[in-house]
Amino acid sequence: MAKFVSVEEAVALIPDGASIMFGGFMGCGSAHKFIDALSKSGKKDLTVISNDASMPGGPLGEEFYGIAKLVHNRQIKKLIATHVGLNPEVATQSMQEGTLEVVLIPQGSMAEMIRAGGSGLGGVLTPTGVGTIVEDNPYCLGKQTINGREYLLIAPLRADFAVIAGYKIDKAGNVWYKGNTSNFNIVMATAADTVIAEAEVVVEIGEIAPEDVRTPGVFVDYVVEGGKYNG
Amino acid sequence: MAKFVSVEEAVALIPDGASIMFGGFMGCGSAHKFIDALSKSGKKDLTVISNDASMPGGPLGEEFYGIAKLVHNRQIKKLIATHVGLNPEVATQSMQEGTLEVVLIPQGSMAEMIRAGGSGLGGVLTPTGVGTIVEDNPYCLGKQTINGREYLLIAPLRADFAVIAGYKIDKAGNVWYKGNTSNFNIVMATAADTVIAEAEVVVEIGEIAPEDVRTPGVFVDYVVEGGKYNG
Amino acid sequence: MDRSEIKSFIAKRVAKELKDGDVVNLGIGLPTLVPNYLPEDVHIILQSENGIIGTDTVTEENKDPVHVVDAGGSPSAIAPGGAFIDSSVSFGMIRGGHVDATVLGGLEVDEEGSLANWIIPGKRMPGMGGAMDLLVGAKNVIVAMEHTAKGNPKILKKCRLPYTAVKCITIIVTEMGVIKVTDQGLVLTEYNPEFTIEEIQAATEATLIISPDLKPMV
Amino acid sequence: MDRSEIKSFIAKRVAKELKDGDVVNLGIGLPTLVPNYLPEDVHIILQSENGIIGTDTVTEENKDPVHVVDAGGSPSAIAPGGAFIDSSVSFGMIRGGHVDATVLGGLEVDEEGSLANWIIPGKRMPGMGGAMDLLVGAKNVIVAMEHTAKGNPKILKKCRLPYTAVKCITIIVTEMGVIKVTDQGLVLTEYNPEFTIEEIQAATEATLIISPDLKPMV
Repeated sequence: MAKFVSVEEAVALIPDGASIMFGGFMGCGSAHKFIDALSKSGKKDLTVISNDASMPGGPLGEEFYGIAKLVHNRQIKKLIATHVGLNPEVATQSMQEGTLEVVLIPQGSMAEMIRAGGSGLGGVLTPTGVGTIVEDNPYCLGKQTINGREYLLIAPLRADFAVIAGYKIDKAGNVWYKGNTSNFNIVMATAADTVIAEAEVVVEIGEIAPEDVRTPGVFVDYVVEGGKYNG
Repeated sequence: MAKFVSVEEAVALIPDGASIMFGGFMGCGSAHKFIDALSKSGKKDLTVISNDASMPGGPLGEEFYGIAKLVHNRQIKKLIATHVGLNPEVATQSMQEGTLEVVLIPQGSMAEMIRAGGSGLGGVLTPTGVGTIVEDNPYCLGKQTINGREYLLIAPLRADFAVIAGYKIDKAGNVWYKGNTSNFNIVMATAADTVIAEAEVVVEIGEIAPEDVRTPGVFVDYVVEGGKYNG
Repeated sequence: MDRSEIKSFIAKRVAKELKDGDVVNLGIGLPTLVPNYLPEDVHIILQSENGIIGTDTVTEENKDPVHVVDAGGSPSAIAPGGAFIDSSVSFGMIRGGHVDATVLGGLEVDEEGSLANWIIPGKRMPGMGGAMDLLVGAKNVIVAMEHTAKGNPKILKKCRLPYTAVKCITIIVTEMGVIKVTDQGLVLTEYNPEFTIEEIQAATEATLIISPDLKPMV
Repeated sequence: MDRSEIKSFIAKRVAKELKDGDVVNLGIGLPTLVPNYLPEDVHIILQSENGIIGTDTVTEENKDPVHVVDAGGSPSAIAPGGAFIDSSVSFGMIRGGHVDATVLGGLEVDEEGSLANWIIPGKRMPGMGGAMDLLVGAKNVIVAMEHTAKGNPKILKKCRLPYTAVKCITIIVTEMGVIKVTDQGLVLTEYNPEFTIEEIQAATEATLIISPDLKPMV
């Protein structure tokens, strides 16, 4: 059952070298307060699974937005992502300095790999990436022909931690996402040993109708109250 | 885009011999008005994909509930389901009379097969059914060992039609499900050539928040207004 | 003990296997009695595989049989803090190891911890429903059943009926004892003092390993 | 035509490929101009692969850059009747053939209808994002691009850059013409009368099959 903790307590759960999934798409739907605290914590050698590396300039004038803070502070050893082009520091650290390992995965495959990791499936059979260098990806386990069409078999993906962000989270840990912030948060909440969810607003049980819960509280281990995000 | 039609117009879309997915779990979340009209239509030789065959006695005193009406009228030639034990007419027609072919599939596998069919995946790799007679199922394409664990490769499932039922459907075809009526409706809406959705209540655009839409209107071809269901 | 007492006795013992906060899926029949025997400080979350996390007792006020049913198709209800989910999410949750325990009955179990409870060929056509997924996915699989059927052992060397799932059982609780499934075989860890060890073994086709820590069942 | 006119010209022709009610995903750059050229009676639904079905123009009133962004990370908005979905549903929709068309640019395309547009090895590290899924899943893949890059052909016999997807393109629209991908190869179906067929072929490395129904581009 979800335990409500301070952001400092939540960050203290993360050891150096941990693998962490971060929800969010270019910072939209990321756990900004947690990430900010983590970026100041000195935790290092992280393996990060995230759609992207966000970007330096945020929409509210932030110098670094979302996990771009962790990139900038060189806390990430390995980044598994679908797109890193809007954060030039990734290319610097990976291609020039060689201090950051980057594995690129198609976005739809990444969503399915995480879903498979969280739902006990053995892998993903997707037509995406057939005939491309994705076939040489470390997560690509082979190619199979089913009913005359070729598919790549891609491995499930799990992590030690998932750090997700919801708009409303109730006292039972049920999460409701605003706008299109749900993106990777929903699948990531199912695919990690420990799930930390940051709320903009903590609400009473009943304020999210049971039909409108998008991440059930049983998936959430810790809730951090982040407050309404305003940069 | 979703077109609003009468239940008669919707039933007229179905040819004899069509394959139809019906959402619902023991009649909960089934398109009762559509099914009632279909049961009186004389359409025959249907292949039906449904969690179950529902049951004779409904919760509001119905003599036959949900697709039990189609079973009773012998309109189904083949039934792909997870559980048929609560409708004794299935055993009669399949085991005694041999007029109904039944294929049984584990419930979680069926949900994933339909999801795979609707989302362009080549199959499902599930540990469910390993070592059981499910391995002899016509949808089981083989057994694979991935990271030391055995999985069955199960084929995706699609149909000519999906007939789903929502509580609220807005004028753009967006669906909101009440209680646990969403069950198979959500995946089925993605996995058929033509999707017919029955609403208990048709609402204006905006009455379902974009975040709370569970089946987006772009998946729905036809909407039937069924009215609040009261037996 | 009459059959009703036997069922209560088994359910009471199964209740001790559940921890506060556990997400639990209960099969039909005997397993549904288990929550009655939980200590006051143990609160579990009942999952219904057709899409309810946190079922509640049905009352005249919350009853909505058209929109909320349990896995047997009977009216159900949702507890405060619960959530409704669709079938693909529900079975993702089950297969993905997010259900702490499933409690269910068995027709036959065997030395490998395999279970047969879904079909008697030629006799019935029920279907496996969600049972195969639950057995494969739940962290703990607790079989709660009478030790014998009409005097015949149900705990066999090898199941004769078609399997529901192989090598899936964590623990078997009967009116005669508690049996843990281990790599070595079936280990009797607790016994009902109404029976001797010999009587328990005699009612069991599989060979029971007697735990060095064997205790009476309470 | 200057480059801005070229882009408008291409976008205008691409707009004719879209039908009323189509669900369309637009890549960055040129493709975003396409909706400006739709006839009044053609309404399309724009999908953003990071979870919006039915994007709308951002205004001061609807702007919420913290919670609603497009696939480039810029502020977006949702149109009436739209829906927000998560990434697994969004890419299920894309791979499952529920997107009628995707319009995107290309670095190179080839005779087999393959496309390279995501990486120049050693030069940049962008990532494929959702492009590979869109190319494989969308019913129609429309490449909208300038015919050449600095005078060099972009329509090749075989892509030299790493593929984004193979055998995926439906149609290629450039300022010189409209090229359909068929089993026989690349068929020029329309030409811009500012150019001769010889000039178009000269700017194209791949061999163009001239359609018997060749028409001027309008």
